[in-house]
Amino acid sequence: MAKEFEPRIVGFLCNWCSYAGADLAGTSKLKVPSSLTPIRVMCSSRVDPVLVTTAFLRGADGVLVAGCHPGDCHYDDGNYYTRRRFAVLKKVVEGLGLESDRLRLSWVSASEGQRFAEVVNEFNEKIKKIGPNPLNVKTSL
Amino acid sequence: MERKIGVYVCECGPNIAEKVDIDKVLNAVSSLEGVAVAEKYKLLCSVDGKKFLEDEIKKHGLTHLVVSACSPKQHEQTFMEVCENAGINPYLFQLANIREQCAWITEDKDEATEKAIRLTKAAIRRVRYHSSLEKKEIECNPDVLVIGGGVAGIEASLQLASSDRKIYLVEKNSSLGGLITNFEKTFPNMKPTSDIIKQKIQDIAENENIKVFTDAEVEEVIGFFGNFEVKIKKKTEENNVVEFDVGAVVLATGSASFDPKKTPGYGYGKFDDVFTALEFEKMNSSGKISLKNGKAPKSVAIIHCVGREEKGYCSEICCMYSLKFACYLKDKIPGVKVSHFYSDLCIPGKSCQKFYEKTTEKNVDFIRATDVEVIKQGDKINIKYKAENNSKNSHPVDMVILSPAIEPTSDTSRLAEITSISQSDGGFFAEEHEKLGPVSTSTDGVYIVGCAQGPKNISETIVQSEAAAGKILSSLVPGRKIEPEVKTSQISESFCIGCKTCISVCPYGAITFDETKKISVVNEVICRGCGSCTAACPSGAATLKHFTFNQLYQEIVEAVQ
Amino acid sequence: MNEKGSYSDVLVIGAGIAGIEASLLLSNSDRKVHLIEKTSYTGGTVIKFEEVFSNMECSTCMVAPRQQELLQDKNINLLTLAEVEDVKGSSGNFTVKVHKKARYVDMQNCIGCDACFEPCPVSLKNEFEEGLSERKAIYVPCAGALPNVPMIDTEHCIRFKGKDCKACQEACMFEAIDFNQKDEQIELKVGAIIAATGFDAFDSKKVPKYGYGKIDDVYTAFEFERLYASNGPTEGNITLKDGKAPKSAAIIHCVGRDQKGYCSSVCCMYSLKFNHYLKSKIPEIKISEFYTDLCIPGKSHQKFYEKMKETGVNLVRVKELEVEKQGNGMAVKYNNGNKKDSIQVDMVILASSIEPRDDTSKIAKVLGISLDEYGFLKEEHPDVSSVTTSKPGVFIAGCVQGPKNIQNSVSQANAAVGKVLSLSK
Amino acid sequence: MSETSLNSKGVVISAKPNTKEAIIGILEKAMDKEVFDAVLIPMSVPAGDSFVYVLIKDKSLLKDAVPLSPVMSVQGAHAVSSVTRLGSGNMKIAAVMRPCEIRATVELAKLGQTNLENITLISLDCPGVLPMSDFLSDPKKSMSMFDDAVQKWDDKIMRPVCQICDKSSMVAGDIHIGTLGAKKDTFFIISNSQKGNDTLDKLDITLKDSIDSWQAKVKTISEEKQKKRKKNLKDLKSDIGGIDNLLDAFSQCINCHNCMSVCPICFCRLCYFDSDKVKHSSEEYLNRAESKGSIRFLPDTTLFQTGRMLHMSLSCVSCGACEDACPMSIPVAQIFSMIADETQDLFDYVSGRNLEEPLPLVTYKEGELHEVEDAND
Repeated sequence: MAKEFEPRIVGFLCNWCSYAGADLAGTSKLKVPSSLTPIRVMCSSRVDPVLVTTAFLRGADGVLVAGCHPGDCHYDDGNYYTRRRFAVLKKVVEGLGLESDRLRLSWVSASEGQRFAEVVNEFNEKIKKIGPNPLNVKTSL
Repeated sequence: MERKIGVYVCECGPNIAEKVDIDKVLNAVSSLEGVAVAEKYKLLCSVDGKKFLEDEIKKHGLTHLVVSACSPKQHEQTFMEVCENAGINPYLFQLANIREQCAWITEDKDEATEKAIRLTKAAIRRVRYHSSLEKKEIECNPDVLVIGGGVAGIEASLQLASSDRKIYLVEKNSSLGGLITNFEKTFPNMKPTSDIIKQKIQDIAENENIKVFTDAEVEEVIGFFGNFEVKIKKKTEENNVVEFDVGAVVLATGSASFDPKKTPGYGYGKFDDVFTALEFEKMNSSGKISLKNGKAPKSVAIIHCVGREEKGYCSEICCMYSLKFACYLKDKIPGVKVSHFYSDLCIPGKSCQKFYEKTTEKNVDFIRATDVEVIKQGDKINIKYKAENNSKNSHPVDMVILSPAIEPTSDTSRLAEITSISQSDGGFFAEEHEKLGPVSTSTDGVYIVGCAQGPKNISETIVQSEAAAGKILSSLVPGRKIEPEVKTSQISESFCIGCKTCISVCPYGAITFDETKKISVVNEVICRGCGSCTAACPSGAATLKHFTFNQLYQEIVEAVQ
Repeated sequence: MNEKGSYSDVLVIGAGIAGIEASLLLSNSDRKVHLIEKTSYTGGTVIKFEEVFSNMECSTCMVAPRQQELLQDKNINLLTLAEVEDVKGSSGNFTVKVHKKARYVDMQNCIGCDACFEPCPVSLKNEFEEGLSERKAIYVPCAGALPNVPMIDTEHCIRFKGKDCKACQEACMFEAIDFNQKDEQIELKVGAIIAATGFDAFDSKKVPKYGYGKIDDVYTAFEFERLYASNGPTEGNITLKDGKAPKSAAIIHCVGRDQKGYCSSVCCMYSLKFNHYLKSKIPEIKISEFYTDLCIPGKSHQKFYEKMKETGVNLVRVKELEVEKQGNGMAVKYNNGNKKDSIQVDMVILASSIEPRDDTSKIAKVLGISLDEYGFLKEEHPDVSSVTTSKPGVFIAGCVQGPKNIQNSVSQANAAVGKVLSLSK
Repeated sequence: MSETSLNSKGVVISAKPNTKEAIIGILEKAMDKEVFDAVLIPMSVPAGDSFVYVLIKDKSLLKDAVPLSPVMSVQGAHAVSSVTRLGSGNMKIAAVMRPCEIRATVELAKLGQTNLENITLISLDCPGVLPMSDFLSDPKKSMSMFDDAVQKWDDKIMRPVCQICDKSSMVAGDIHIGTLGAKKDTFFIISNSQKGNDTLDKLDITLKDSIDSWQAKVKTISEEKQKKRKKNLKDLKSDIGGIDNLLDAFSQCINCHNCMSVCPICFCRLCYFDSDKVKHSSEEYLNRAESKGSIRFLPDTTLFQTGRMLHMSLSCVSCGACEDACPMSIPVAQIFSMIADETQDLFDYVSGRNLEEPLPLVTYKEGELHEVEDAND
C-alpha cells in the first residue's frame, strides 16, 4: 500500500508573536504535525511575496505566513503591510487558476500555543485533502 | 577561504534524545558540503557544553557553527557568545530549533527524526550564506533640547542638566512657568502652586548648564538619536536664528483648553459672568472673585466636561480642578452657594476621593445633569438641565464657571512634523508604545512629556519628565558611544531606483532620500531590522542583514526537498 | 564603590512590569541591578492578562520579549523567591540583607522540560490560575513562565513532610533537583533602591452582597482574566462551573471602592475590556455593566468605551446592588435611584479595587519609609514627584504607590531610574 | 473611488482642415506664446515604417508630428520618464499621448520616476493601435487601414488588448482632446486640472461648451468594451488558467525579458529577476533536476512572470507594450490585464487614475481584507 501523502509546509513565523507561540506549543507539549518547517523572520512584513511564490513554485504543498495580531506588531504596523502584500499574492495565484488555498495568512500571538497547534493541524489536514502540489513534478517551470 | 562547518546536536538529556534518533541526524548531515564535523553532546548549554563547543571550534578550525538544540529565544545568545569566545564571528552561526518545534511537538520518533534532519540541513544550507556582521559604534552628543518652559520642561531640564550635559530650554512665551503659574493652589492638597514652581524657575536661572531661550521657537530639527542639528528662531531680536547640536529632544509643550465658544449652549462670550476655568483661576489668583459688576457672586455653577463630546475623550483633571474651584469659592466668599453640574465624576487615584468628600462637607451641591444649557434671565443666569430622573429643571446663579476639555496646543502638528513623530488620539503627540513606551516616540531620541502627550495632572506630568530624563540619562551617556542594531536593512546604491516605496513603509523613518543621487539611504542607527522595506522593494535593492533572500531561500529549499 | 564613595549598583524590588522596565533601563546605562522577586517567576500581574486595554494588545507578546531580555542581561542579577529583610545605611551606601528561599531546582542545570511534574504525587490548586486548575508540589505557575524553571513548594511536598519521596528527582535527567539546597542570606551593597512590589485585588468576600464565594459563577476580575487566557486553565474558553458557555453576564464595577475610599482608576476600563473578552468568544452573549460613575480618563480610553457601546452592552448606573442565587443563574437586584429592578444572568464578574499587598507595610518598615493612609507606600510630595520618598535614595514605582494603569506604572519606573541616575551626575 | 477634477465644461474646436492639423495648430500657438517650450509627441521615423517620440523644440517641426500614431513602438511614459527622471528642469513641456501612456506616466510619478512639475499631459481619445507585427508587414497599407478604422472608430484591426480597453478615453492628464461625440469637423478640448485650466487660459480658450455628448459617447463605448473585456478575459482565463494551461502558455517563453524592458512600469535599474537573488549555484540546479528528473533552461520563467505580476500588476495600465514585444507571441498583455483587474479591484484602485491616490502597497487600512487572514476572532 502506498505511503500516505505527507505534505511539505513552509511556515514563515514572526519572531515576536508567532514563533513565540510555536515555542509555547512546544513547552506545552502539544501535538503539531511535523510537516511544517518553521522559518523564523523578525517580522511577518519581511516575508517577500516572491519568497512565498518561490516556495510555492518549488513545490511546497502549503505556505503559512504567521505574524502578530493586527495592532500588536512589534514594529508598530508591519503586519498591515504583510496583509496587503499577501492579498495581492493570493489574488495573482488565484487569478492564474492556481491553488491559492495552499497559501495561508494567520495571526498567532505569543500566548496562543494552543492556537498555533490548531492552525497547523487545520492547515495540514486541508493540504492533505487538496493533495500534493502538482507544480512539484512540473519540470518546465 | 574554505568553509568548515561544525554541526552539533544537543541531546538536551532525554528531551531531544528520546524523541530524535540523533545518530541518524548526524549521518544525514555529516557528508553535506562544507560540513567538517558533526557531533552530539549531552547538554550544550551547560558550562561543560559551552567549553566543549569552544574547544571543538578551535580544534577543527571551524569557520561556521550550526547547533541543533532548543529555541533561539532560549540559547541563541549563549551560543553566539561561544562563537565570540572561540574567535569566530557570532553571525556565522545558526541554531536549529529541534526541541520546542520538533521533539516536543512530535509523537512519532521517525517523524521527529525526519524533521530534525530537515531543520538541521536547513540550518546548514543557511549558514553557508551567512556573512560576518560587526557591531558599530557611533559618537553621540549628550546635550538635550527641551521644548516648552512649563513645569514639564523645567523638571526635565533640572533632572538632566549636569557639568557634562548642556540643556537648551526653548520657551515660546516671554517667561518660564507655563500654565500653572496662573493657579493659586493645586489639588488635592491645596498647596500653593508657587511652592512647586517658583524655586524651580530660580534653580533654572542659576544653573549654568541650562541655556534658556524665551520668546523663541524651534524651526528645524534634523538628524537622529545622538546627533540632531537644531535651528531656533528668537522672535524679539535681530539676526535671530540660533543653531546648535543635541543628542536628544524633549517635547514639553503642554496643552491648550477647548474653546467654549464652540458650544454656544453654555453662553460663553454671550453673557457676562460666564468664565472659563483659566479665567477663573486668574481671577482667583488676582485676589478677588467678583462678577463683572464688582460684587461677589452669591451663587456659582461649575459645569464639568465642556467640550468632552466634541473632543471624544475625558480630560482626567477637570473634575478635580472643579472641586478645587469650589474650595476657592467657599474659602473666600462666606455663604456662597456652589453647584457642580456633571455627568460622571472622574476622580481616579488614591488621593482624589478624599478631596471630593472634603468638598462635599462644605455643602457643595453635586447635580448629575445632561443637556445643560446656560441662558440669561433678567440679571440672573439660569442653568437649564435634565436631571437623573429625566425631569427638566432649572437653577439660577450669579456666576458660571466652565471646565473645558484639555486639547493639544496649536503648534503640535508643526512640531510633530519638525521632529517627524506622529500625532495620536485627540491630536496629542503619539507615544512609541501605549504602555511600554509612554514618553518615547517613533523617532529615537525624541521624547514627549506632560500634557503634550495627553491630559494629565501635575504630578503625572512631573513623573513623565523624570521618565524622559531616565531614558536619556541611561542611553545618552557622555563619552559613551551608541551601539545600534546590527541586523539592519541596507540599500544597494547601484540597484536602488528611487521609487521611495521603502520610505513609506518604514515605521521608524530610518530611510531617507538622497536627492542628488536620487536613491534611498538607510540610517542604520535608526533602523530596527523589521525588513518591511526589503519585502517592499521591487528592485531588490533593499536587503535585511542576516535575513537575506538567499538565506531564507536556503531554508525554503530544504523545507520542500 | 566609586570615587564619590558611593555604590553604583541598584536594588530593584519586584519583577513585575515596573521592576522589569526599571531594571532594563538601569542596565542599559551599565548599572548593575539586583532584582529581588518574591515569587518564582517574573512578569508580575500583567502576565496574567491575555489582552490589555485600550488597544487590546496581547499582553504576553508585549512582556515576554522584555522578560527574555531581562534573563539574558549580564548586568541584572535576578533573585527569585527572595525578599528584602533589612536595609541599613543611606543614599549611595545601603547595605541590604536578602533572604533567598531555596527553589530546590538548580537554575543552571534545569532546562525546563517539565519531566519532573508528572510523577509528583501531590496535587493542589494553582494559585497563579486563581485556583481554577491544579498544579503539583513541584511546578511552574503557567506554561511559558520565565524563568522556565520549576520550584518545590515545601509546604505541600510530601518529602518535606518527612516522606521519602524522590519522584521528581528520579524523573530529572539533569541532576537539577537538589533537596539539599538551603535558603540563603545574601548581603548586597547598593547606592539606590527602587520598590516596585505591585498590588493586590480587594477581597470580594468582604462584600457579601455580591455573593462571591457563596454562589457559583460569581468570578473575580483575576479569575475571569485566567478564564479568558489562552494559556490558562480553559485555554481561553469562557465557561461556567457546569462547563456550559454563559448566555448572559453582569460586570459589576467599583467592588470595594466604598471600603477602600478611593477610585482604583483602572476598573472601568478593564470592565469594558471584559465586555470585549466575552463578545469576542461568545458573540450572542447579553452583557450588563453596573457602575456608578464611569471613570475612563485619558486621550485613548473613551474611544474604546464607544467601541464597546456599539457591541450592545447594557450600561446601568446603580446606587445599590446585590446578587442572589436564582434558578440556574443569579439575579442582579439593583436600584438606579429612580426604581428598583432585577435581571437574571448566568455569570457575574466583580471588578475589584486595587489595594496594597499585605507585605507592603513590611517593605515600608524595612526601607524606613512610611505608608499613606491607605497602606500604599507614601511618596515624598503628592503634588510633585510621586516616585521619591521621605528617604533619600529610596524610590517607588507602580501600583505599590497607588492604583494606576500599565502606562503610568512604566512612566514611574522610568522616572525612578531618572532619579537614580541623576543622583550621581 | 476618488474624485477626478474633471471640468464639467469644455470647449468645441473646429477641426479645420482636419483634427490632426487643428491640434498641431494649437500646439504651435502654445509654443508661440511660450506656454510650452517644447512638445513631446510621436513622429514617424524617416523610413516611414515606424513611430517614435520626439521632443520638439523647433516648432516648425511640429507639422510632421502624428498625435495619434498607428502603433505603440515606444510607450510614452518611458519617454516622459527619461526626460524628467532626474528633475523637471525649467522647460515647460507638453506631452501628447494616449490615455494608457498618461496613466503609466502618473504611476511612474507616484514611483518617483517622472517629475510632472513642468509637464502638461495631453491625452486623446484612443481607438487603439495596430499589432506591431501586422503594421511592420505592410506599413503603408496598415496606415490607411488605421486611418480608416479611426474614422469608423472600429477596433477590429487593433491589438486584442486594445479591443478590450475600457479606459481608452480616460482622462488622467491635464488636458484631453475628445473626438468622440463631437459634431462633424469639430472636437472637444477638456481640462482635468488646474494646470490644464491655466494652460487653456493662456491660450485664450475659455471652457464654455457642454461636453455631455462626448461623455455620453465615451460612456457607451467603454460600457461596450467592458462587456467585451469581461467576456474575453473569462475566455482567456479558461484558456490559460490552471497549472497545465499556464505552463503551456509560458512554455514558449525564451526568457528574453523583452516584455519587461518595454514595460513602462518596470522601471527598476536591474530587474529583480535578473538579479543574483534568483540565480543559484549549479549544485542547487542539479539537485532540483535530481528531485524532478529534469529542469528546463533557462529556468524560472513562471516565477519571472508571476513575480512581475506581484511587482507591478497594481500599476499595470494594460497598454499592451509587452505583448507587442514578445517574439513568441505569448498573450502577455492580456494575461497581465486580467490579473491587474483583479489585484487593483482589491483596493478599488485604478492605475494612473489620479496622482493623489497612493499606491496600494505603501498604505493600509486597519480593518480591511479580513477575507485573506485568519485571526480566530
